[in-house]
Amino acid sequence: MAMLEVKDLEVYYGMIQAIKGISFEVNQGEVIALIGANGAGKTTTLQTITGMLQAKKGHILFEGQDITKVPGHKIVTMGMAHVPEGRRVFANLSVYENLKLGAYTRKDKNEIAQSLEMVYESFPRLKERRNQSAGTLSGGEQQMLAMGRALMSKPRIILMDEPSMGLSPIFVDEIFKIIQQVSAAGTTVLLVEQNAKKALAIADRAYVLETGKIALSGDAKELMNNESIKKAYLGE
Amino acid sequence: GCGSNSGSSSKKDADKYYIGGIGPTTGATAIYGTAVKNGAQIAVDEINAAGGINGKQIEYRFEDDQNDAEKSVNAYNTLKDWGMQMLVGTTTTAPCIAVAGKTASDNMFQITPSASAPDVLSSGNGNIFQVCFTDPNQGIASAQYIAENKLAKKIGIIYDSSDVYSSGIEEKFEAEAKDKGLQIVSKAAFTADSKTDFGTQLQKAKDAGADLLFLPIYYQEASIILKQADTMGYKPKFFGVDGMDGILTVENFDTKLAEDVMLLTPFAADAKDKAVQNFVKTYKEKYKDTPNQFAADSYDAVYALKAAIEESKATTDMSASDMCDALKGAMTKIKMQGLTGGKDGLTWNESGEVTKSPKAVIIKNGAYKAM
Amino acid sequence: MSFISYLINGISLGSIYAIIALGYTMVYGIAKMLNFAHGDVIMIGCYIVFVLMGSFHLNSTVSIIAAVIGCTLLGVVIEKIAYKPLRKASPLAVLITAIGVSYFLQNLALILFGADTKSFTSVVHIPSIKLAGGDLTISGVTIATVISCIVIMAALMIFIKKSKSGQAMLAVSEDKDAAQLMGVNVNKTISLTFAIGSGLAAIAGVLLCSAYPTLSPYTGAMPGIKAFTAAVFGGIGSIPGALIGGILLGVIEILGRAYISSQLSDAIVFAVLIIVLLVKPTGLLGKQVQEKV
Amino acid sequence: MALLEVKNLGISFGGLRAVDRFEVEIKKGQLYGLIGPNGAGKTTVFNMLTGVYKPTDGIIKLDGEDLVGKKTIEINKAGIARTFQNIRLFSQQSVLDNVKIGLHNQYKYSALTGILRLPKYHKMEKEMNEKAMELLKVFELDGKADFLASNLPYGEQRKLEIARALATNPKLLLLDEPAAGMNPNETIELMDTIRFVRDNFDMTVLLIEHDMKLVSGICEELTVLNFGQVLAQGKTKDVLNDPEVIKAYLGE
Amino acid sequence: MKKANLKSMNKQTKSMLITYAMVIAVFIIVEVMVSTGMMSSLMQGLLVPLCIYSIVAIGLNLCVGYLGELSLGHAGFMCVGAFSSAVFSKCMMATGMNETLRFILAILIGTVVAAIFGWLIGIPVLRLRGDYLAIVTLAFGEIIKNVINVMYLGKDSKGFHFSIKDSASLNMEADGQKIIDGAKGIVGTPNQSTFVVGIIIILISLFVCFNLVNSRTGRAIMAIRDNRIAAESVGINITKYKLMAFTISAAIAGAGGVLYAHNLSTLTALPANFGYNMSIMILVFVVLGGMGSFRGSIIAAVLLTMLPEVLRGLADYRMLIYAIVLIIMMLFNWAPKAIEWREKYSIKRMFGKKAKAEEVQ
Ligand SMILES: Nc1ncnc2c1ncn2[C@@H]1O[C@H](COP(=O)(O)OP(=O)(O)OP(=O)(O)O)[C@@H](O)[C@H]1O
Ligand SMILES: Nc1ncnc2c1ncn2[C@@H]1O[C@H](COP(=O)(O)OP(=O)(O)OP(=O)(O)O)[C@@H](O)[C@H]1O
Ligand SMILES: [Mg+2]
Ligand SMILES: [Mg+2]
Repeated sequence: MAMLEVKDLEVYYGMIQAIKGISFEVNQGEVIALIGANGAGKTTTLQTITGMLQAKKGHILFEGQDITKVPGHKIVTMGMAHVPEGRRVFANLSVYENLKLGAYTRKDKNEIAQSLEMVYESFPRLKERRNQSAGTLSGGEQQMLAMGRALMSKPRIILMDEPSMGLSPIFVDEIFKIIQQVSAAGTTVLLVEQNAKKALAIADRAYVLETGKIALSGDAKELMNNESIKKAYLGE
Repeated sequence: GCGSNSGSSSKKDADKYYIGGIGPTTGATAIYGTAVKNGAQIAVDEINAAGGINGKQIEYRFEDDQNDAEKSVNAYNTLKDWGMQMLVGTTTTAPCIAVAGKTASDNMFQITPSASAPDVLSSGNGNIFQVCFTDPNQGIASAQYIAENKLAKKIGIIYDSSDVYSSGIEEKFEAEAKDKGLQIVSKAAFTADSKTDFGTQLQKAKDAGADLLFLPIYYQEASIILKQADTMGYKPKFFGVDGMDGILTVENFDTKLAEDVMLLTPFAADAKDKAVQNFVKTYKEKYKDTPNQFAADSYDAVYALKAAIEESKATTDMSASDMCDALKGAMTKIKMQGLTGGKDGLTWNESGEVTKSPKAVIIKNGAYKAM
Repeated sequence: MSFISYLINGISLGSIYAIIALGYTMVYGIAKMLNFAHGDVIMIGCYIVFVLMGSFHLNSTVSIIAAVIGCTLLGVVIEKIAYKPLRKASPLAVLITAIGVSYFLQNLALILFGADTKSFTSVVHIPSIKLAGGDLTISGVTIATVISCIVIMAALMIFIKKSKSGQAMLAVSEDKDAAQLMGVNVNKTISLTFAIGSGLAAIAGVLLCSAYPTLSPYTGAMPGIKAFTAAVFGGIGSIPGALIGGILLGVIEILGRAYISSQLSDAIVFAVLIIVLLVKPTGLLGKQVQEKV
Repeated sequence: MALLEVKNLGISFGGLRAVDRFEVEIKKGQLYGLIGPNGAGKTTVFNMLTGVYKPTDGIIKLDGEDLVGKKTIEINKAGIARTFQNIRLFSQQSVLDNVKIGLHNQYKYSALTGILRLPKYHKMEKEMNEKAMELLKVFELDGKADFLASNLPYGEQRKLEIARALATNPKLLLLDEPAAGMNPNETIELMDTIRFVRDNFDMTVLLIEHDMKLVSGICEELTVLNFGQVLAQGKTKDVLNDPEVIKAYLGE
Repeated sequence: MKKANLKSMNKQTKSMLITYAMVIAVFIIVEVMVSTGMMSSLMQGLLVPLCIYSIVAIGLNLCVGYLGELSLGHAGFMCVGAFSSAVFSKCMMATGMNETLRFILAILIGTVVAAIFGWLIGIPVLRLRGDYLAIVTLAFGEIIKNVINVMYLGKDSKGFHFSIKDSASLNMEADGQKIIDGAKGIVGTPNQSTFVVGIIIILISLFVCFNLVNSRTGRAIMAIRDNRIAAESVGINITKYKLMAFTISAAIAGAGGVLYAHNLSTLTALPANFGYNMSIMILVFVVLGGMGSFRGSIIAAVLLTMLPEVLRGLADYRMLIYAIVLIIMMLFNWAPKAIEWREKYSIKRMFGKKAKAEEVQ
């Protein structure tokens, strides 16, 4: 059974249909990349999965349970985390408070402290700035915070919306390493990326989204060699 | 009878007198409008039960104006559409002036139970009459009474500067008191927006050594003043005017605090007078409340209308304007006792002003006692 | 001497504003809405106590507890019916709905309890303190109000800083969607905020009516506005700000009334507010929200 | 003479020295890149150049005119326009109107002229529409002139922001991560557009970017910031091969 | 996708023309009904107030809908306009000046004085943001009301006398005439506000607002609303345009105030007519009518002013019902569920493809 299964999903903004019936699945332990041009509907898909948007049609199953109509906060409690587009850090709270909120669904104080240490280890800059209000961080720093905050919930599956956006080249590499580590530690990853090359490099499988429909899917390495993909998304 | 508003159709039954009333029954001053509405209703019911005026029944309808001039005019127009021939109202002063402008141009007969400013009368063309004292009269009468009876040497005043009634009385009282050689040692105002805390005003009076506090205000505020003065340990004499009437009926108010309070009022709900007692009884039965002077004035207003109609022989089929011309003349001829007539009864002069003698009462053991 | 007595009056009035402002600021800070109906919830709380004590002859403690429960429920219900459906709408729409609710409560009270003013019996049984040979009196209500004010403020601050629900409130106040992504139940959190705010309103109401013993359907309106002003004065959203703002406002109002003009006391209060905001655009303790470019 | 001359620029936030002794000279017509690790202070430099932040010390000269202490609008009038790292469009207005707002100081008429719709109003509006459409065409947005700005996809929003900045007729255009959120193909398109703008509008461009393809593709010179200080400066090729830069920023 | 359309010019012009047409049509219908005696006294009495609230709502919409600043003090500007013009009319009544000319001058004076107040208040206030601005405008409104309530102005053979204590301290000669008498306000202003004048002022206000928002100035104002920082970055003078919009908005409210002052024979500054409650009421018109829609403001002002009058039959329950209707209207207008429902059953949908095709165009 797939860990996350999306079936015939359709999503609207008012009268406008953004997602036109897509289906895909993510298996336990996989890294799945979701790529596509601007406005293809990647963000919309992720937001619908975590309950920020409501689906008009179709179903979303998480570990066999239908979560299409489950309120967002419960989905998170079930073990799903989401690094949202545009970072969405709590601007007036400190870095530390942001991270603590990341662990909102968890109870054990010691384990939370451990996770905090791990996040600080992955993102030393955050440790350095732990008392700065998140709103005054630089763009890249905020991106790290958003990522760290999601990891604080110790999710079983993490949805990431363009985690490398606005990061310096050296840190983009770092972020992809972190994603791999996260995956290696047993967390399933659903990754939305503009940086298709790097995403496909670490992904097991990938789906290509075009104007609200899945245009192509398959093994990540194979897709990387697919001519049309190369042309459209890898800039070669 | 049934509620005054329900079942009213604008289709006119030509064989009835149409009397309208206006006042606030919602909003912060709803209490006055409600009293006027109920007082008149009792009079109408009595008259109708006793066979009407000249054998014709009265149709009565009351409209809410929220104590707002503009809404008052709306209420007036609604009543006009309904077929009103004469108006009992409006209850409060500023709206009354606005409506007076309209009744004057429509030549509609208007008798206000309670709008007491002189401007009310001067806004009309002789078509407006008051049942209550005018404010200056009350101020002057109060000052005279205090001076004649040598009630105090040093006087403090607390009044509502945002209220036409209160500031009107205060102004004349102050002038008259000076003439009479009374010493006003403190004068403090409050406004509609801050009428729950009088600590400062009381402190001022206390500091100035006032041994009598003149309170030309309504009883709601007076009840707080009495309570706060008590808490402060300040015990001057209190002297009120007709607005003070009602203080003993404030629900849950400790009437001991009102002991020895003096007031000038044309109406006292526990007067021995039989008419008053009947009225109070009916009112209590019907509205589960003790009537105040507004209710009494409005009751008298309806009876004044009855007297004037009978005097002028105005008929039900007259237009409002004809009716007005007829009643205008009759008003100055009638004389009635009413509930608020005091020892000399009620009479009116051409400008619409009432002549009646105020009673000075003092509260003893939770009841009014003539002084 | 009279100055000190004015000061005491001011603190007494101010601490009542402060308690109301605490509820205001709480709801504003978290739900980001101006709950103009807050003052009217206060009024309902007073009527509950009034009726329970007057008609049912319950003792004051029981009545107060009942009022707190009643107002809490009322707050939650209002939130559910009138505000929750508008969660995604413009804040102005919610403001208008709040005004509708305010009118509704006022007119409901008018019909249920009548227009006439009731005299409210103080529920505070602390004796008043006499100082300076009886020239100065600090009433029991004042003492009770000041103490409850400080206790409530401290409790709220600890609650928000330390408790999990408090953390959730902070998150919701910043970004509802992101809060939900943290696993915070946004609706529940906002309901809780309203519950607390309205419960506080009941306490505020009882103290208000004990200090200024009168009750009518419009009792809550003006104190509501003043408390809103106080909350802004102290920096809206800031809990200690509400306390300081409330007390200062009360003191300024009373001193202005005593020494400048009793008719212009409100104008003076508002003028001071404006001056403070011009110097400190986010109120005395308000956070200057930095918008990073 | 250099168009932009910055000397010894610095700013602190509380205890944090975000930018320190920053210097740069940009010649007219250049395509200049500002790069550096996250939090190095690049956006902060932009904010000081445009008067959003007041530098604690230093000199900023545009065409010889000192800009330190001036307000954002004065600096814009003096000739600097910018885009933002997190897009800031007039989201409730049409694409066309966004550009027309950019033309605000280019085509002036008084409020009264507008209210009374005097002939000048009609003339100016016509010219504005033409000019705005011309600009939109450059970014291939002319077909979407009547869309609401917030309904454009991300990449096009970035382009619209550039078009709006250009509309203010600047001498110097500052772009903060123009390629963020774009896929490689879109980035290539963007590079062409930036070049086109430089050539056809006679523009000088200073841009911040993390996408090395774009930086190496179009920037002629670079400054690298690290912890608020200049780490390297010079020809793009040289800078990108500087071991210090590789270590601090590029990796591998 | 929603379009702001290149036809935008056309669409805006169209909406503008519809609004003008609506106002004029209503005017004609009303005139016909009045002259044929088909209109009740109540409705006739309401005509001027309806104009007044429409005008003030138009003015406030400029401030809230276009400038994006929440003002809770517009009743204050109304108040200023009302009192300044009433003082003028009252003073001139004795001089035998031509009545029409006097009224035109009164309108100008009220409007200009309100504009000056708007400008003066705007300078400090517009530095604030959001709810802070709201409370300060509320505060100004209350101050204005409060101060007017302690103003005493009289005129006698020696000229004007002024006091803020009481009318006795005016020390007037016997021939003196009180003009403003503290809380008692002004009594005896000429009743010159008519429906025709009201309609003319509505049309002028609409003309000013429509043309303003569709001009360079209007775009600048909206740019500030949408994104202040970006507006600055393209060289828009924030203070200037904020102040301009605020001042015009205040001036229009002032014109409404002039009509108010000349509608009834008494003018007092009470909480009910010039307090924050009135400001809020006007805000309700604006929000309910749709921010940015002048036509909506007029319609909402008319409907909501008439509603309590229509509900008179319900006696004391009417204000309760009014509150409920208000809440329901807000929910119906703004709740996402309701919006969805409306879209589903909207007339446009019913007529299906045709309407839709038009929209996609
Ligand atoms: N709030 C909204 N209202 C209306 N349309 C929207 C809204 N958000 C997104 N859309 C539209 O829905 C479609 C999908 O958008 P989405 O944000 O999911 O794309 P994306 O693949 O994440 O693109 P990007 O790479 O730019 O982030 C686009 O056409 C977009 O314009
Ligand atoms: N207003 C502020 N208050 C406090 N610190 C600030 C403020 N603005 C920026 N900083 C800090 O200054 C540093 C530089 O920020 P800046 O935004 O300039 O970085 P940047 O180089 O643009 O980074 P990125 O590439 O991630 O966008 C960061 O560490 C940031 O946290
Ligand atoms: Mg996206
Ligand atoms: Mg940056």
